[in-house]
Order: sequence, then C-alpha cells, then structure tokens
Amino acid sequence: EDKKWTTVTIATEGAFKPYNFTKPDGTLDGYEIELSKYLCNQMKVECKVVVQNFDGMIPALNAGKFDAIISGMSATAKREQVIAFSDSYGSTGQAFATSKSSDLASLPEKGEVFSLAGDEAGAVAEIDKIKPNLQGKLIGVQTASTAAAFVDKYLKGVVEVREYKTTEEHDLDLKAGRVDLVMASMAYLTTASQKPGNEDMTTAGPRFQGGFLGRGSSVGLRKDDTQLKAMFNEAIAAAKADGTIKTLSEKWFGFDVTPK
Amino acid sequence: MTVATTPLSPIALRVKNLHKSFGPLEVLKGISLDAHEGDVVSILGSSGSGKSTFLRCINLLEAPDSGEVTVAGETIRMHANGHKGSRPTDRKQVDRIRSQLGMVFQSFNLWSHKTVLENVIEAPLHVLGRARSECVEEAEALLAKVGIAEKRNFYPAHLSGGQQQRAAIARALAMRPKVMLFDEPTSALDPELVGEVLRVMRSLAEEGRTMLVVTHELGFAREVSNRVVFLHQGRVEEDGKPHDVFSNSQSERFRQFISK
Amino acid sequence: MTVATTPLSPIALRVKNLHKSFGPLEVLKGISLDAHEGDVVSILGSSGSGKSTFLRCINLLEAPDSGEVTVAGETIRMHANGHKGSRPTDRKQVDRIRSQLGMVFQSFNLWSHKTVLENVIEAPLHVLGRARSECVEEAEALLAKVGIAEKRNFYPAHLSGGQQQRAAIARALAMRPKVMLFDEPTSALDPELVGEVLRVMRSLAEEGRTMLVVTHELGFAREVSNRVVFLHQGRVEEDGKPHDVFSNSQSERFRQFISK
Amino acid sequence: MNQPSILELVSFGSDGWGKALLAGAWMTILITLAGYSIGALIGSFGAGAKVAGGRGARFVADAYTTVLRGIPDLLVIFLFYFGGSAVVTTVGRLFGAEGFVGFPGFLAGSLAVGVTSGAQFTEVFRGAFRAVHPGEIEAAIACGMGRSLRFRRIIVPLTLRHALPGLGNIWQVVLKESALVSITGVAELLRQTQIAAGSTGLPFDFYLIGGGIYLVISTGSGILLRRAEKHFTRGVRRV
Amino acid sequence: MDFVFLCETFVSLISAIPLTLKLAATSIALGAILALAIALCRLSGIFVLEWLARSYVFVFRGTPLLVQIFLIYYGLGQFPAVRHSILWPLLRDPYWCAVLALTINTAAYASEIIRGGLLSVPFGQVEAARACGMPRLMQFRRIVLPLAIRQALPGYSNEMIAMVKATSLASIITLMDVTGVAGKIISETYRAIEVFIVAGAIYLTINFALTRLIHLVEHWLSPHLRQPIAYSPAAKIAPALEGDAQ
Ligand SMILES: Nc1ncnc2c1ncn2[C@@H]1O[C@H](COP(=O)(O)OP(=O)(O)OP(=O)(O)O)[C@@H](O)[C@H]1O
Ligand SMILES: Nc1ncnc2c1ncn2[C@@H]1O[C@H](COP(=O)(O)OP(=O)(O)OP(=O)(O)O)[C@@H](O)[C@H]1O
Ligand SMILES: [Mg+2]
Ligand SMILES: [Mg+2]
Repeated sequence: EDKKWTTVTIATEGAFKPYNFTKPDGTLDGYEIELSKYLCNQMKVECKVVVQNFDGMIPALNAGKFDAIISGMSATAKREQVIAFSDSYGSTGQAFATSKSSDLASLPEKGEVFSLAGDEAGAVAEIDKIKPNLQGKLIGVQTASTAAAFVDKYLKGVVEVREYKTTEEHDLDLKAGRVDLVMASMAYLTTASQKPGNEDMTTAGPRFQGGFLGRGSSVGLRKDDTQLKAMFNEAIAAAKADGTIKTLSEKWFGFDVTPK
Repeated sequence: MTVATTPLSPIALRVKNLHKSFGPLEVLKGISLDAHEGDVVSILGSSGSGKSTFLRCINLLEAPDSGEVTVAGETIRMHANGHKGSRPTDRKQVDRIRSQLGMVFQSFNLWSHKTVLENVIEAPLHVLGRARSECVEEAEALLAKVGIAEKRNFYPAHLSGGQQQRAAIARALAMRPKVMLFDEPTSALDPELVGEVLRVMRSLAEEGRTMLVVTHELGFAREVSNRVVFLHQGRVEEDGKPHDVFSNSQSERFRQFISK
Repeated sequence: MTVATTPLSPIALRVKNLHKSFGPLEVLKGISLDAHEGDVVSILGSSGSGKSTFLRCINLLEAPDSGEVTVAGETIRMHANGHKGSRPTDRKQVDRIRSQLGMVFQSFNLWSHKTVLENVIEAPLHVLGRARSECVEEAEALLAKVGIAEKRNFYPAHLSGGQQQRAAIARALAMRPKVMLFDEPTSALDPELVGEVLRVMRSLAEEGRTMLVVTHELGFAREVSNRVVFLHQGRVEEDGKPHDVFSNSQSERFRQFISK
Repeated sequence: MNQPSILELVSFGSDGWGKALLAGAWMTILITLAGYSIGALIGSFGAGAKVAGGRGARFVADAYTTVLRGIPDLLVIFLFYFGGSAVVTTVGRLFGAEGFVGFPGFLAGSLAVGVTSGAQFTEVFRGAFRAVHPGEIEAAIACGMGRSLRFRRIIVPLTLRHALPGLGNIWQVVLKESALVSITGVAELLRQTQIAAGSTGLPFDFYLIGGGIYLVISTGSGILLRRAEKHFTRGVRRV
Repeated sequence: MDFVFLCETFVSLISAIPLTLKLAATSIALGAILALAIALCRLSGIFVLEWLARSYVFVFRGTPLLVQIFLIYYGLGQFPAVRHSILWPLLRDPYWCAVLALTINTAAYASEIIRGGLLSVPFGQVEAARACGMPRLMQFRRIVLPLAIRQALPGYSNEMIAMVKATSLASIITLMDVTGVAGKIISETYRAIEVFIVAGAIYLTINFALTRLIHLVEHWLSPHLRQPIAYSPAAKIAPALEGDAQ
C-alpha cells in the first residue's frame, strides 16, 4: 500500500552543534536543519522538524511519533537491524584530539585521511605505525559511537578506554587530564576545539573513514516506509550533485563532507 | 443518697454473655448486665480485672469474642470473624450507636492538635451536626461546670493531669449521650473536685441518663450509684444495691476487697 | 502511724524560693521546703495548683525561673539564661543528681519499646552500671512486690492502667534513689493495692529514704506521711505535721479543701 | 569567540536563554504539581489499605509499593508513554482514526510520576500513622465518628504532623523526577538546560544556572512546607 | 518479544550488578552517618549548627543529583587548584566521585526523615529517661533513637530504594553499572524498551530483597505493637496481691 507523502515529520536532537542545535529563541539551526529544508523542497513535501531526546529517538520513530530522523546518526549495522537508513549525506571521518601540551599532539600523519573501505590494508598499516605512541594511554570515546567501535576493533589492548554519554564530557575530562586523548568525528572535533575554554585542545594524527565506520550520517526511517526512503535517496543524490552538501558543510564544518 | 429510679424504667443498656481474650489470657468470661434509664452502675474490681476492657467492649473499641450488646433497644449486629472473635456487620449502625455512648478514657485521650474548646465541640459539631454557636455556648457552660473555663484555648499538652481529665469529661458530656461510660473519671482530681464532678454526674442521672462508672472510690460506689457490680476473675462476682452489697455481701473476695 | 524520724537527721532535699511561670501564668511564686532523711512529705493542693510543676522543677525537667535545689548537700549550679529563666551550668552534675532522684510520673511515661522488665532494669543497668543479673533479680523482686511479676514480658501498651502505674513505681524504685518524687502514685490503683503500695513506701521511709508524694488521698497524707504541705496559688499555704494541720489549721482555704 | 557573561546567557533578549529556561521551569512546576497530587491521592489509599485493609487490599498495596518503588522511574515513564500511545492508537483505529495518535507527553509524564511517587507517599503516610497515639483515634471512634469524618478531622492532621518532613522529601524527589519526563519530548527545566548547554557548549554555566532555578523553586516550596509544619505541630511539647 | 535478545541483554547486565551494589551500599552507609549528624545539628538549638544543617539540606535536596554529579566530577576537575591538591587522587577516580555525590545527596534527604522520626518521640518518654539521670548521649542511644527509627523506617526505606536507583546516574561519569551497560546496549541496538525491562527487572529484584529486609527489621523492632505471646509461668510469682484475671 503506497501512501502519498505530503507531509513528513522529522526529528532532531537540537543540541549537537554544529549538526543541529537550538537557538535561544527556540528555533533550530545547523548543518542538518538547512539540509532538511533543501531535501524537503526536493521531495515536494511539507516538513515539520521536532526536537526529541536522542535516547528515545529510535523507539519513538518506530512508535510512529515522527517519520524520519536527521540527527547526525551514522548508519551502522547494529542500528540497521532496527530501522532503515537512506544514503549518507555526510561523512567526516573519525579523528583523535589531545591537549596541545601532550606529547601525543605530534602524532604523525596529521590530517591524512585513510579509508577503511577502499584501502583497508593501508589504513591498518597506518594504525600499526601509531600504536607505539598510544601504548598504555587512556582514550575517551562516546558510548556506542563509531569511534568506540573503531577503538574496540583496532586498538584493543593498546589503549585503555573510558566511555562517555556525550562528546562534550570527554572533552572536559581531556581538559581535566583524566584521559590522554579522545576520538570523535572530525566535524565535531574541529568545532569543539574552537570553543571558548577548549583553547588547549587540538586534533592529532590521521583520520579514518568508510567501511565498518558506517556510511556516515544518514536519514533514519521505519523499515516499511520504502517509498519515503526512495524519496530521500533521490533528494540526497541531488544535493550531492548540485554541490549543496559541499556548500553547507564548508559553512558549518569548515571542510567538505560530501560522501564519496 | 441513692438516686431514686423506678424499677420499671426501660432498659438503656443490655450486655449479654460477653467474652473477651487477649491471646491466651481470658479477661472476660461471660459478663451480663442490664442497666435501666437513670441507673448509675459502679463497676469495681482489682487492677487488671478487666474493667476497662469491659467498657471498651461495650462500644466495640475492643471486638468481643462473643456476646451481645443492646443500646436503647437496638442490638449491635455482629458476625463471626474466623478464629478472631466477632465483627460488627454494619459499621454505620455501630457509629450511630457509639454516638449515643459517651466515653471517658482512663488515659483521657484528648486530641493533641485541638484546644480544649475544640476538643469539646468537635463531636457535637461534626458527628451530630449541631450549629457551631450552639456547640460553643454549651461547651463553655460545660467547661465552666468542671472548672476549666479559663483553659479553653490551651492545648492538652499544656494542662495539668486533673485539668485534662476534666476536659475529657466535658468532651464526653457534650455529646449528651444516652449512656455514659466512665473509666475512673476522678482518678486525677482533688477531693474538692471529686465532689464537684460527682454532683454533675448525679444531676445527669436525674435527667434519666444511664451511667457505667469504673471506680476505685468506694465512697462513690456507696453514695452516688444505685447499683454495684464487682468483677473478679472475668466474672460478675457481686451485683446489687450498694447498701445490700456493702453491708452484707455473699462474696468472700468482695468483702476482702472492701475491707481496706 | 507517723514514721518516726529524729528531727536531727540530715537534710536530704532542700528547695529554696523556687519560682516558675508558663508565659503569663505564674505557677510557683517562691516555694521553699526542707526534707530530712526518712521524711515522707505529702504535697496537697487543688488541681492545677502546680504540684506536678513543683516536682518537675526539683529534678529540672522544667527549668525554674529562679530558686535553688540542693540534694544530699549538693546544690545544683544554675545560671541565668537571658529572659528565659535559668539553666543548669553543669549537665554532668544534673545527670548525677537526677540519678539520686527517683520519679514516678503522673502519666507514667513508660518506654513503649521496652517490656516491663526492660523498663525496670534500664536505668540501674545503664546509668548506674550494675551487673545485669543483679538488676534482673532485683527487678523481679520489685515487680513481685507490686504484683505484676507475671506481666514482666509485656509491653506497656498491653497493660491496664493500674499495671502501668505499678510498673512505673517499680522502675523508680529500682534506682534505689535517695529522694523519691511521686506524682499521684496510687491514682489508678484499687483500694487493696493502694494499701499494698503504701506499705512499700512506708518500708522505704524506714530505710531512711526521703519521699515527696503528690496525692489527693487525704487518708495517705494523714496516716503515712510525717509532714503535709498544702500548695495554693503558687505559695505554700500550710506546712506541718499531719496531726496538727488536719485538726487545727490556720488556713481557711486548707480547712475548706479537706472538708469534702 | 568571546565567552559571554552569565547575565548575557540568561537575558531575555534574542541571544539570551532566559525565556526558554523560564518556560522550562514553568513546565517543571506543572508536572511536579500534577504528579505530586496524583501521588498523594494514591498514597493515602495505599497507606489506608496497608494499615486498615483486609488481606487482599494489603497484598495489592504491598505489591504496588514494592514494584513501583523498585523499578527505575524511567521505565515507568516509557511504559506510560509508549504503552499509552499504543492503547490510544488502537482505540483510535477502532473509531476509524488514521495512523498514529499521540498520547500527550505531559499527561503520560505526570501519570508516571504520580504513580511512582504514590508508592513513596504510601510508605511515608504509613510510617507517620504509626506514630499517632492510638488513644486519640479511639476517642474519635468512641464518640461515633464515621470513617471519613474520623479520617478528615483526626487522623489526617495527626498523621501530617509526623509526615511533613517525609512529604518535603517526596516533593523534592518529584521535582527532580519531572526531569525524566523529557524523554517524552516535554521541554522541562533540565531538558532546556541540556539543550542550552549542548547548543552553546557551556555546560557548567548552564548546569549552575539550572541548579539555581531548581533552588528557587525549592525555596518557594520550602516556605510553604515550614508554614505547614508549624501549623500541624500546634499543641506539641518538644524536648 | 524477542527472548534471545532479552537473555543476551540479561547476561551482559549481570556483570554490572556488583558495581551497582557496591555504590549503593557504600553511599547508603556513609550517608546514614552524615544524615544523623545533620539531623542532630538541625535539632541542636544552636543557631549556627541549625543554620548550617538547614542550608545543607536546602542546597543538596534542592538541586538534581544529575547536576551534583556533573559538577563534582567534571566541574571540580576544571580547576587547576583541585587538580594539584592532595584530594585529586580520590577526585580523579569516577568511583569515588560517584560515592561522594551519592552520599552528599542521600544525607540531605535522610536527615529530614531522621528529623521527622526524632520529633515524633513522645515527650514523656524522654522525660522519664532524663528523670532517672541518663546522660544526653545515653538518652539518645537507648530511648530516643530506637523510638525514632521505628517511626522513620518506612520513610527511610523509600530513600534506600531511591539510592539503589540513583546509582544509575553514575553512568554519566563513565562508570559501567547496570544502567551504564544498559545505556550502551540501547545505543547500540536502539531497543530501549526491551533493555529497560531487563534492567528494570534487575533493579526490582535488588529492591525487592531490600524491602523484605527492611520489613524484617521493622517487624523485629515492633513487638510492642503486636499482641503479646503467651507468657511462660515458669517464673516464680510472689503471693498474688491482687486478682488479675488469669
Ligand atoms: N491489648 C492487650 N493485649 C494483651 N493484654 C491486654 C491488653 N489490654 C489489656 N490486657 C490485659 O487484660 C487485663 C485487663 O485489663 P484492663 O485494662 O481491662 O484492666 P482494668 O480492670 O481496667 O485494670 P485497672 O484498674 O488497672 O485499669 C490486664 O491483665 C491486661 O494486662
Ligand atoms: N507546659 C505548660 N505550658 C503552659 N501551662 C502549663 C504547662 N504545664 C502546666 N501548665 C499550667 O500550670 C498549672 C499547674 O500545672 P500542674 O501540672 O503543676 O498542676 P497540678 O497541681 O499537678 O494539677 P493536677 O492535680 O491536676 O495534676 C496548670 O494551670 C497548667 O495549666
Ligand atoms: Mg482500667
Ligand atoms: Mg499534676
């Protein structure tokens, strides 16, 4: 039974700068907010963006409270067991950050991007190269994030892991010296290190993306709304093609996140 | 000085074969008693002989194991309650009957969150639904009668023992009950006041009220009451007109009791 | 039947010029009293005349506004406490003196979480630090003396009024205090028991203990005590040997009081 | 970027979070009031059942307090919210409505908070009731007061005397518990604080401000509570 | 419902139970001691102590535990002075920060409960203790506290159970207690309800055991509210002076 989509309700967290966040007057802004406006225009539907706690998001989607999630959510295999994902609309890769005074600040290959999809062997070789520097260090990651999965897969036994509810919290512990470095999405770390109070923070070492790190941020959808998924995919393809993603991400993140 | 009552005045309170145990201790082993309107019955007995328990069973503060209580012709309907003795069938009936039974407790039991005056007007106002002004007026008259008018706005905790006892008497009288149950109503009073309270009681009897008075004052039993009941080992050991029983009792135990 | 005491036996309790007000109500307006060892002093007075307050001021349960209390030669040190009357200077001293002053309260004040036996042994065991077996033995003897040995393992809530009063008496006696303060110790007792308790008290007096007994029983005052004090309107209105005061009092008020 | 001052952060202008936080605080107060009242109602029945009920009533009350105090509050809210939505949707379908019918978050939240705090009310009332001198209740029985009259005139004021410190605690707990309601999308105070913290990247400033607003709310309730305590302890002699 | 998933979740959560229990037990025990001290200050009649206790309760009962944990763990760590103090080895450790926050918080609530209990002790019974010369501490230990505990226990059970549940907030400072692990599973699988039901069952079991324990204590503490049991006539009875109904 095909439904004629005229209005779509989209949920976002509204507190994850620069992807999406709330302004003091209560309106939303950010990369994903502007992107959704574009996508909805493309799909020729009315869109309503609502704010939802990240914790309750997937159950609420499945309960029918809204129709799509656009909230910096990576399409990982585990999540795909529960909901469906559109094609990716942004992939920034995972990077390390540490404090400027730390000896880790001088990790080699700063800013180099290694893809786990195209050249996994090269990426693994790169990881082996930095392992000696990381030996015995404490690393902070967000619980169940792609960064956590990365550390679990490639750095197990090398570093000790602390898991945090939010990325902000691991930044605070980095500052307090309870952890030696953190790993998170490049887009996040770039903005975080520019925040007041985080002057001491700096990104370090190489960047990884692709492969099991997920396809990058994607729109979360109910599994049986196949038609809506097709509509989003079409719109995202258009956004890639006409350079919207490039312009928006350069505006919000400072670099291009268009998925390859 | 016995109050004259015609022997044919109707029965105000009838107790038939009352039994009550506390666990293994059988306190009342079948007590029967008829009291006519205007009767003043003294209940004597040594400490722990079950006098208070008897009074408390009459208005069902203790559930009797078996037996029957009739007030002003109306028998309290009871039904068996497993091995736990009996239970009133109709709670409304019990409440109605209780409002015709005034009680002065051995330990006064004044309501500690209400002043003396509030204690006295509480039941007439809310149980009988009389007008407040009328209640207050009557309460003040009663308090004056027992000599604590100037303490009307004190809380019980700030009264002397005798003042509390008098407040409790006033509270019971304010209900204008048909039958009054007094548990040692003069134990905390000085000889002058005892005389005062006895005068009040006598005038009540003359109005036709019935009174059961637990007392240790043989003088009271002899002079004010027109009937004396002596409880011993859970039974009525002696029962008769004061003059008869005091001068000429069949019971060895009673003669010993009054000999001191 | 007055207990014979040599007039020269030492002073056990001296009260000097005791004042006490409750707010605007001046209850004690300067009471003085000397009691010698072996004295049994009856304190008479109408209800509300301040008898209980007087006893309570002696062991500082109520802080007197002014005045001095001396027990066995030791004066309780007090100091002024702003406009709130006076306050003991040395709490240790007060505790020590209190342990030589036994008190039976008008409302018994048994400890509800302890059985009768536990109530009686509590103070000797923990305040005086006697051996448990000795305390128990003595407690059982005392309980037997007042006739509630078989209730030793009952909690106060399960006792009749007279039984509670006897437990309270046993509790006070168990401390073997030098001076006993009894607040209407026989109010809840039947005539037989009153005789029994009076016998106990007389034997204590013969051992040389001093007793202050608030009572409404003129018989007791006349026959057991060797001194009668009559409080009226906050002052000692009459004070003397029972024989003298009862037959031949100067005070109009006292003659009226005992006339009933 | 310059660090804005605290005053700027909470100002009511277009760059300040004052309005948003105030709205959140108002929502918090509403949820707390609703949840607290529902809880008090449930609690008085629960305590009644435990103290004076028959075997069946006691068992039900016991099971209720054990389970609802025992499971995390978030779970209760989840169950009410999603469970409630499921029920409402099903009922809606029966009457021909299309698709998802939302169960209002506010309603689900206050019901959930009420039901959980009801279990705590039950225990507080029960404990306080035990401290009431039984003689005073007997005196009420003896003068023929019916159940409800006795309850209203004697038992409630005497019980409250002992229950008030505990009730103050429950108020505070409910005040905090209202934060969990944010899971249903209701923007109460803590949620607004988190949004502001996340959107500005200034967690400390906002947590401190949020904590301060909670304190202001408790000050108000604290004053009321102290008045109540004074009222209900009239006639009590204290050591 | 997917039973395999429920079982898997249950198995992963079991390993986190000891940490939850340890946090709860430590903070309840330390909190009780602190609470008693605060309640006593509050009732001491000494202005300064009273004011301190009042403010303590006001602040720590008035703000959410979440905020307290957050500020203690992340907040204190931001000050170089704290990082260089001798307390840092303790404050650096999330476990001790959690214990500290939980203790401080529960003490505020528990002190109010204890205060209520202390106030409900009948005046006369305290007077009786004074009258026989008990020193203050003994009065408190032998008479006031036992009576107060009996009254406060139902309210205190609320608080203890609340503490067991409150340990879940420790997960925001990286401790992997039952909720921490549950949160991790949820954010991996997004099957919140199922995971919560399993976690809920675990908390319920712990709290059920706790309530039964408290009930036992309550029962044990209140023989005076029950009917007396048969008295054994083995004891010697002095010649009866009176006719007690026997
Ligand atoms: N709730 C109870 N549980 C167990 N035993 C009780 C209970 N109430 C009373 N008793 C016992 O029942 C007996 C009778 O008590 P009751 O109060 O009727 O005596 P009483 O005749 O009024 O004595 P008193 O003159 O001393 O007041 C006593 O031995 C008492 O110990
Ligand atoms: N705490 C208090 N606050 C205010 N007034 C009080 C307080 N305690 C006692 N009073 C008043 O002080 C007076 C004396 O009380 P007290 O208890 O000493 O009398 P009493 O002589 O023992 O009387 P009774 O024979 O009735 O026991 C009474 O009028 C009483 O109302
Ligand atoms: Mg009695
Ligand atoms: Mg008195």
